[in-house]
Amino acid sequence: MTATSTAGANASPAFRRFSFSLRDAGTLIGLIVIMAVFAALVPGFLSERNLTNILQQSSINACLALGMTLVIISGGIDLSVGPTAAIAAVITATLMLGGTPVPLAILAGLGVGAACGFINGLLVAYVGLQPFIVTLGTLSTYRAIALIFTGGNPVLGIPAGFRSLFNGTLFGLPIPVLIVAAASVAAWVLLKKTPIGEYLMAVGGNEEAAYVAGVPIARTKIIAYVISGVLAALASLILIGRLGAAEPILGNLWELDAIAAAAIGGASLMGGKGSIVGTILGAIILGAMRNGLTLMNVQAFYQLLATGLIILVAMMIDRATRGRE
Amino acid sequence: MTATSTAGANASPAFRRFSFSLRDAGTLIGLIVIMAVFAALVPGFLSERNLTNILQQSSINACLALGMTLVIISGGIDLSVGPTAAIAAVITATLMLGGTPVPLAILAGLGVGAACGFINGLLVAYVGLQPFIVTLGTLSTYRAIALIFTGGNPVLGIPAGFRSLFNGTLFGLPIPVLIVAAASVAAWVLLKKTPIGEYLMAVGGNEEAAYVAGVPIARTKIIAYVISGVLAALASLILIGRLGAAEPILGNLWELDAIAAAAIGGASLMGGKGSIVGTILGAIILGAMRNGLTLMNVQAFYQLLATGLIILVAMMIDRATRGRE
Amino acid sequence: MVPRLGFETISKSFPGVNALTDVSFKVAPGEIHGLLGENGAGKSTLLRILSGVFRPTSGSVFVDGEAVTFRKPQDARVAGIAMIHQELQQVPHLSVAQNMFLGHAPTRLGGLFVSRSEQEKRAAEALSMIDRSIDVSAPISSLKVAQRQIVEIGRALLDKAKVIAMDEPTSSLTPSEFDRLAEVIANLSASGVSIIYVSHKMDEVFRICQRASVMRDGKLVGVVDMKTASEKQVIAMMVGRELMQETHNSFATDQIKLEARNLSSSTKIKNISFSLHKGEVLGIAGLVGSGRTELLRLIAGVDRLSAGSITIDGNVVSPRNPRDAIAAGIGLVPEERKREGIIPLRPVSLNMALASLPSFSAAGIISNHRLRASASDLLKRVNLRPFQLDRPIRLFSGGNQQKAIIARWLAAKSQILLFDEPTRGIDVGAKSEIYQLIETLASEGCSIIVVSSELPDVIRLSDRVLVMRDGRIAAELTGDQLTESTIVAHAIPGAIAGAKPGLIANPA
Amino acid sequence: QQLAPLNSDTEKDRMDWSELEAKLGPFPKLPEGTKAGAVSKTLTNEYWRSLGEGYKAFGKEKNVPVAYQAAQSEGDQLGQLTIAEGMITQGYNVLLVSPQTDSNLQPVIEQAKAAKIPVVDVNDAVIPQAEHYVGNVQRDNGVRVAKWFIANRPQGGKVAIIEGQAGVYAAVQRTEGFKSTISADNKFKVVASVPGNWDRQTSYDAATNILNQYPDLIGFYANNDGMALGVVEAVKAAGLAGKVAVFGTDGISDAYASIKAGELTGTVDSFPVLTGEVAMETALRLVAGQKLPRVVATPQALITADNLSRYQGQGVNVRTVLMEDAKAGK
Ligand SMILES: Nc1ncnc2c1ncn2[C@@H]1O[C@H](COP(=O)(O)OP(=O)(O)OP(=O)(O)O)[C@@H](O)[C@H]1O
Ligand SMILES: Nc1ncnc2c1ncn2[C@@H]1O[C@H](COP(=O)(O)OP(=O)(O)OP(=O)(O)O)[C@@H](O)[C@H]1O
Ligand SMILES: [Mg+2]
Ligand SMILES: [Mg+2]
Repeated sequence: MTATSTAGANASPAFRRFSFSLRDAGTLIGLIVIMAVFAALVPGFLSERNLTNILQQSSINACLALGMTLVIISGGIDLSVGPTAAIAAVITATLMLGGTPVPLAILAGLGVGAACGFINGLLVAYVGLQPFIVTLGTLSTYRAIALIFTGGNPVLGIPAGFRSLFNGTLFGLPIPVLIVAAASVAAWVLLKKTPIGEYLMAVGGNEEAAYVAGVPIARTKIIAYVISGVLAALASLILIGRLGAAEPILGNLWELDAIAAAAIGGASLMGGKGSIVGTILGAIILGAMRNGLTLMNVQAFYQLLATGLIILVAMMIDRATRGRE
Repeated sequence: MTATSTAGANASPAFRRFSFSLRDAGTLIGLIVIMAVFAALVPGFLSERNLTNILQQSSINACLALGMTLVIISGGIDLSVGPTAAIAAVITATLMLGGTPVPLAILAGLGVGAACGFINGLLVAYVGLQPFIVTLGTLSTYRAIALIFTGGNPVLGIPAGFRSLFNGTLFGLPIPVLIVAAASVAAWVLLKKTPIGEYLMAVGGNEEAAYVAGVPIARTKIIAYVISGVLAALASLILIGRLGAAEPILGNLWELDAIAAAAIGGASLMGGKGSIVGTILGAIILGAMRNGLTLMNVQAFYQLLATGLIILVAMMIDRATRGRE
Repeated sequence: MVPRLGFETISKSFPGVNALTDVSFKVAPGEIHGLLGENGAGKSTLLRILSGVFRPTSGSVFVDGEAVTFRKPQDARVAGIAMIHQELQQVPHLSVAQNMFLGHAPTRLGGLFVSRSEQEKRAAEALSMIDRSIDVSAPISSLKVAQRQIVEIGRALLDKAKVIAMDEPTSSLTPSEFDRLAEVIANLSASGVSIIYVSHKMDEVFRICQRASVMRDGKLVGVVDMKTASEKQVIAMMVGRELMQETHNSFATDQIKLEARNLSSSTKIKNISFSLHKGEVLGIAGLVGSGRTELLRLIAGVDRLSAGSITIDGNVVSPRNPRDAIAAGIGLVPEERKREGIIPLRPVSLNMALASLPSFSAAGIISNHRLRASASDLLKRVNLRPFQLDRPIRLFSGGNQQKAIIARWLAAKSQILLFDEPTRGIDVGAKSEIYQLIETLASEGCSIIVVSSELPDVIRLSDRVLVMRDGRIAAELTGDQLTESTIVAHAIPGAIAGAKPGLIANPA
Repeated sequence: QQLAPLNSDTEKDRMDWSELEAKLGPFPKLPEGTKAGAVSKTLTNEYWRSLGEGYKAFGKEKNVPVAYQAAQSEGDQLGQLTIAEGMITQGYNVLLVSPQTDSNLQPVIEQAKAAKIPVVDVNDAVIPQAEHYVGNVQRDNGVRVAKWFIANRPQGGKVAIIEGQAGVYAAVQRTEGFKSTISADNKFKVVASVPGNWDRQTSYDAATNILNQYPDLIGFYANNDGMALGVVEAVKAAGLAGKVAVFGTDGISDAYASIKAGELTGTVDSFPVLTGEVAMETALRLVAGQKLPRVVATPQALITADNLSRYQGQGVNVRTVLMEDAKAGK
């Protein structure tokens, strides 16, 4: 071994441990650029109120994107988050209307999310179907279940106790933002500090290697989908807290935003790679963009154009900041 | 050389050439099962007229799914087929209304599809972005372009000459079915009999090895997306011929059906694997199911449920017939 | 004494192949047991059964006299069996330490969290037996192949296993690294650990193993005692015939085929110039990391030149991508077969034809007839086994995959062939076949560059050898100068001339 | 204090658009610098663009700037919420919203209340907590078509429904209105009621299948015009043009064109431009401090070839015509 490579080897751990990953820095730059552009174009874009607003508006997508990131890292994808959220929402709401105490109803809702995720996980891990197709199938199936359960009608009259739980502010920040922040920290710890995090990276990065190393492949995949389901349910609780009603058609197209956030944040749909910090930044990029475009009163068609272009540009900036791999 | 292995070598090409692949046989079984179930439940399901109908109704999805299969084999995915179709449709229709001769307008429409695919291909192959994200971005971008181009209005008054081109029957079969059959044969030949087909398999199967072996990676990927774009445009022409109007919102969610057809037919979203015959059977499975459910007058929620379940069941049957790989 | 390990009539069949038929043998505690056989003989399959990756079709495995059934790799590990797999089994975005402890990381707080510090400490400890320079917290993807293979060895040492199965652990290692490993193995053996050692490098097996089982075509041919057996005898058992003792034949002409001038890359290669004659076999030797692979990749257009030019038959070609190089008649047999060589799901015939498909096509349509004729011809020429042209290449053993890749360049009629470690993981039989092939190609007028870490082979095969050091050519050796000791002397900065490779301490 | 959940079709506290002037007096003077914000479902459907034209036209007349935005696609619930929240932040004096679903804009109602900005829910989805709603009676839509069948096809027969997106309020109400009215007459039988998902192609395929199965079908009712136009093509392709009556909903210009061409039998026009004008008038009257009933009902009419010229064409003033209709109690 030459001297150079030894020096390199010594330098790297310190660098790696105490710094932001390079990839996340790229995402951050993307966010800063977008914020700067809007700040220049829209007066009041950087006001504290609007910034809080952006966080609040990004919180639901961020919540979903966290779970999506874990699933993507495990080499899968979860298209069924929206309908999972819908089932959890209508069941939680129905229970509360039926008199179930709020904490129990919340638990039940999260449990439903977990169950939906579990089914996805089973089909992927044990039956061995492709994740895209499994969740494409459950995308329709779960939506149908939510619709059948409610007869297509929204469940109205969510109790005030529940709503205030998700609607207030704490330390000057909206509670949903804090909940999602807490979920992000938990996801980060899970990914970076626990065996399961390593398993997720391993299963997505090289399933065969993970198998011969004795990683419980099936269990790991299932955990990813269950977490995604639970976080989808959590997102739906935040939403019905805000809306005061649970609709069976809630969560339409959520999967695309969540995938976009994870991808902008550096997750590779090939598996084995992804970042919690990056995903959160990705969700905020998308949120800031929508907020800014609205404040600029951009017409819907052009907003759609901007959304498409921003995804492409964000990925190109990303590409440029990290170089070809 | 042992006697056994030599015998094997001699036996196998014949086997390969004259038989259906095992995987396609699995898909065929799936189709037969579904047909049998509906035949038992719906009188007249197997009437010649209804069968023609099923083919006709599957033709658009099949057309898209052909291109999708090639893209998936190359290791990519094309979420932007719907909006690509929409742009091609509104431009073709506008040109025809403006007096452009029908053949020229058709060429222009297909050219627009090719251009959309080319942009996707460039971003994937040269800029090196993830296909899912590229086409998620162009999904919005192209849709926005179609909407801005038309101001959101459908283009009406497609000339009768054009419509009869796509609306008639030939040899007792609807022309769209024949067009798509021709496209399928072309795609099959491309995939099985030409260097490009092998390049698609190689690029999707192991990009780095393909590169070292001198396969033109970028060109191969671009070709896949261009074909997908052209076939999306072709599908849109069939559709506007049938409906007599070109809407900028045409093709919503087409990508999901096309992906489902390809996956049911055995394409792996990991790349390197897929079958034209399987894809066509997959599209017919989905078409037969929609047709059967409508004939049974199944309520909307339950149709949704059935759609989801059928995708899952088809994939499970498929899994069972070919075993774990 | 109860044997540590016993195989009883183990059979394993895959669709279309019987990989193992009734294999039985025993390994004593502390024994170092070699497992020998040609490519595809079934060695890896047997070890994969032992480590719980596969289940045997019939037969049983005994550990300490008791029959065991491993349903998954975890079961085997629990039973005290560790395995070094033939292919690197690593997860790119995890660190070295995480990879080594994959599946059983040390934890704290009741198994909730990975104890990173302990993980890294123990990983470093295990690795320090062989190579101290590896940073255990670096991502595994930043390591070179040789280092990654050392990590695999280190992983097997973590477990305090009763049995360690090593499937070609040294395929990417240098002789000095093998020395370290031999020492480690001897210590393990002394403490009662049984080792099963698979290698195609006969000298290694003879040096460390006490006994060896020899396999051919999935069957056990016999168990030999290394102290009494001769290399020739063992090879004859493996191959089923005697190998000819080859001598060097030169077919080099005066005609310069390829001329490299001042080649530099942005990373390692600095200002390399040399020429290659028609019909010549040019060897390139050097330590791992000296830039040999990179040089070949530059010539083959896989990486870009940052300066310099390549001339073929007097015309400047300087390829910008592999296609340019292929068009100019250059073909590269890459170092990492699995990653850079094969398209796993495609039939072996099409893998072979991949670089020359247009030549099998008329009007854009591939002629199946022509392709099969050529595939049958060329794959027979490289002696593919089993000879099934439509079988996906991933189902072939490594050596046979390599043969198909070589056939790829025969099909492309390449005039300049670059071999990067062409015999890595390849058995003696196939190895001599490949060397024979290289000579034949040279005699037919091909110009050949061979990069190999196996010095005796480089010497026997080459008309001339370039020795690389730190991205430069340190020496050009011909004729009498071509000895292991001179090569090593030039390859290692400051090494004593005349020292034997095995005795040179690792410079790190 | 919580309002009772709104049901726009049955709410008692209501007024017909035609009575606005009569009951509330001439249009009042607005505070200086009044500006109005409007958020609609999508601009991909002509209906919502026409509604916006109505907003803008009335705004222009009263010198009120109007910002009109829409979500990026139909069904984009959170995107629409973001837009509406942005409008509150930006200090519009009144908000007109056409929500994607019954509840996705609920927070806007609450935030607007806190900011003392009146909100008018315009058509289609009904926010239960909305204090003001302007729109037509969705159920009535289906009822009108059913009544046409009962009046014009006295011998009865088989009919089919092409529904909008599953679970959407307007689709459910329209379907229900048609189904219950026509089923009350037992000469008619609804043989199929299947989803068309607001999509022309889906509707075309569904109609083809239904016609295949029931070649003796006498009519289709589709929940919107886009779907109805798809059905028309299916009917033509099946060679049943003229034999099968096809009705749509909304009254988009293509539907009018098709009726003129003798293809589409009819559509229930809900006059989006006029609805927009009425909604804006309602909104601005609220800004001026007037008190209005909770629901202001807007007109609709079944348009067929027979009465088309009355509602569209050279020199027709729809407002006047509809005012006459209202007086006549149609
Ligand atoms: N998963 C599999 N499916 C089908 N066939 C397989 C599989 N794995 C191995 N084989 C076949 O089993 C036979 C034995 O292969 P194995 O890898 O055990 O050989 P080996 O002795 O390790 O060879 P090498 O020296 O090249 O590593 C070969 O013919 C190979 O093609
Ligand atoms: N694509 C690359 N980018 C950056 N560095 C590289 C690249 N390829 C090789 N290197 C570095 O260049 C040096 C030479 O490596 P190379 O693989 O060419 O050595 P080698 O002599 O062929 O050794 P080996 O026997 O392992 O193949 C190494 O330090 C390696 O890390
Ligand atoms: Mg092996
Ligand atoms: Mg090398």
